[in-house]
Amino acid sequence: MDYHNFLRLEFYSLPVNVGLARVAVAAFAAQLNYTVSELDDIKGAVSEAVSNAIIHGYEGAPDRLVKVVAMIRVDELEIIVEDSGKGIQNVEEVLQPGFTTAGERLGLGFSFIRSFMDTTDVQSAPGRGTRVIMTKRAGPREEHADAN
Amino acid sequence: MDYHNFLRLEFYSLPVNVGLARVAVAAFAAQLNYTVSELDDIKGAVSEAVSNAIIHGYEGAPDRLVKVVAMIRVDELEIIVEDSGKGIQNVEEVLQPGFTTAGERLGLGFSFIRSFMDTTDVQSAPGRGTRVIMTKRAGPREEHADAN
Amino acid sequence: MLDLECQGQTLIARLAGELDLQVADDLRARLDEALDQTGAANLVLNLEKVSFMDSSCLGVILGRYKRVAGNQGEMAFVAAPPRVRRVLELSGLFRIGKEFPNEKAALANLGQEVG
Amino acid sequence: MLDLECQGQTLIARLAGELDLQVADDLRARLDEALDQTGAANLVLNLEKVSFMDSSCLGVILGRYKRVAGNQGEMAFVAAPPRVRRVLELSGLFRIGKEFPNEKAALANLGQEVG
Ligand SMILES: Nc1ncnc2c1ncn2[C@@H]1O[C@H](COP(=O)(O)OP(=O)(O)O)[C@@H](O)[C@H]1O
Ligand SMILES: Nc1ncnc2c1ncn2[C@@H]1O[C@H](COP(=O)(O)OP(=O)(O)O)[C@@H](O)[C@H]1O
Repeated sequence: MDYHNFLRLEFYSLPVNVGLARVAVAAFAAQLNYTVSELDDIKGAVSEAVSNAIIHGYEGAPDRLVKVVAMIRVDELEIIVEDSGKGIQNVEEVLQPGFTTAGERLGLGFSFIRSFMDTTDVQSAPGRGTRVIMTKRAGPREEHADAN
Repeated sequence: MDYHNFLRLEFYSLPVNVGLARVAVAAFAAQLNYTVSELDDIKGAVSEAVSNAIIHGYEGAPDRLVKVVAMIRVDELEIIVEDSGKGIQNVEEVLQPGFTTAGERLGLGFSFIRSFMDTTDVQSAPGRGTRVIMTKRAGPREEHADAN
Repeated sequence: MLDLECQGQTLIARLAGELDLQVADDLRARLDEALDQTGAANLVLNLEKVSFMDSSCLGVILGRYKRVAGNQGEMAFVAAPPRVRRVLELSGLFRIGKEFPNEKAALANLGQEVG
Repeated sequence: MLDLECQGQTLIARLAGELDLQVADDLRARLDEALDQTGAANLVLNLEKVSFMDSSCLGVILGRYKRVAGNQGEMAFVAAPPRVRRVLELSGLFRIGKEFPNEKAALANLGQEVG
């Protein structure tokens, strides 16, 4: 029997919610057979993508909605982080390590996400928003995974 | 400056997601000045309402959507747990302590929710679903609440 | 979630973690299986390691009580943390079993020698 | 999140908890304020109690490094847990400061007597 699960989160574009998104997605991901270090990677990726939505997408406006979807399909987790903020003109350019448009940032958010996850896709339309789609496969499910 | 925050969760009607909802809402509620015991009350209320949506609302179907909204308005938390399942014929009746329609349950879920929260309202339409609206006020915000 | 030990006529169930809907069916099945296999008359629930309990698992406990009591057995609670005491009190379940600070005291009271 | 102590020419910043966007501005402001007030040349970051760090706070660290280095000071990292080492390595930030197992070793290396 193939295991599927689905979680959608929507929250205000407040910095305090970055930690909330990390906690919720990690609790969801923990249903798969990830190592502690892989769960830390997932937290890291969520943190970068949600921070970007707040800082860059919404430019710090506190009451816009950040959307996060997490889906489990058998042994793979897909995470989508989406904002309907200012969008990205040139996605190729912003993916370069070190590229940043905000003061005292490293320009490494996307590099981190790519290190932490198996696949990363960034879709964006200027003025319409940005969607970051990430996947990460887990180890095979243990026999007793559901038995507690 | 009045503090407002908003969180929406939607997830499959799977028992494993009851804990997820507890964790996420508690992490959200922790932004207010609740005691540990009050946060435990909030976890308890979320657990009862989400379990009811899964067991009674969706009668165990695994792939229906349970919706949870949590809102902070200044020092008050409002939580809404909603399903679009079978609904309740007579809300007055099911609120009675000990009333249950499922085997080996206590019929105390709503009594617990009422003990844990300040206000509880149950809205339901047979065949359309059920919405449980709960509020709980927190202690006044501390001066340095945002500084860490 | 559950560690089981039988001492004479008494089954000791050491519960742990978050006891909610997710574990309720499994908890019920494993307690019933252990009661079947050991033929124990009494049930001691050690709650020391329980971090959360809601009405789904309280229902399982009441169900096991009915089974044990129907067999002239007794039930006892051991070391319930404050949060768990609260829901046991709210639900009235403290009335179905005595409470003890540790397993030894519970076993002594249920007329057992400590093995 | 932050505990500060000045020893001679060196500011020791003991960081703790989840270092993300939520605390980045506050962390920056408090480190700059401490550097202003103490006039310290060097900065030791004790990371032992840090449970999470993402690029928002790594940016703050790089910013403080630039300030300290611009003043001919040095920076050092102390007791980074594995997870924090990982992001320091990924970001290349380990290159901007030496790493030490404890504060004493860091202070000795930065030419300080332990107070
Ligand atoms: N959600 C977003 N909306 C708009 N622009 C974005 C978004 N995410 C990233 N960007 C752009 O991509 C750049 C690089 O992002 P990133 O690699 O995370 O580094 P950093 O956040 O440090 O700038 C950002 O500086 C910004 O210009
Ligand atoms: N979301 C829901 N959808 C349909 N019926 C519900 C829902 N929540 C509660 N009920 C009804 O109300 C009754 C009492 O609920 P509750 O007090 O939580 O006790 P219990 O869950 O132990 O039965 C349930 O047995 C069920 O008939």
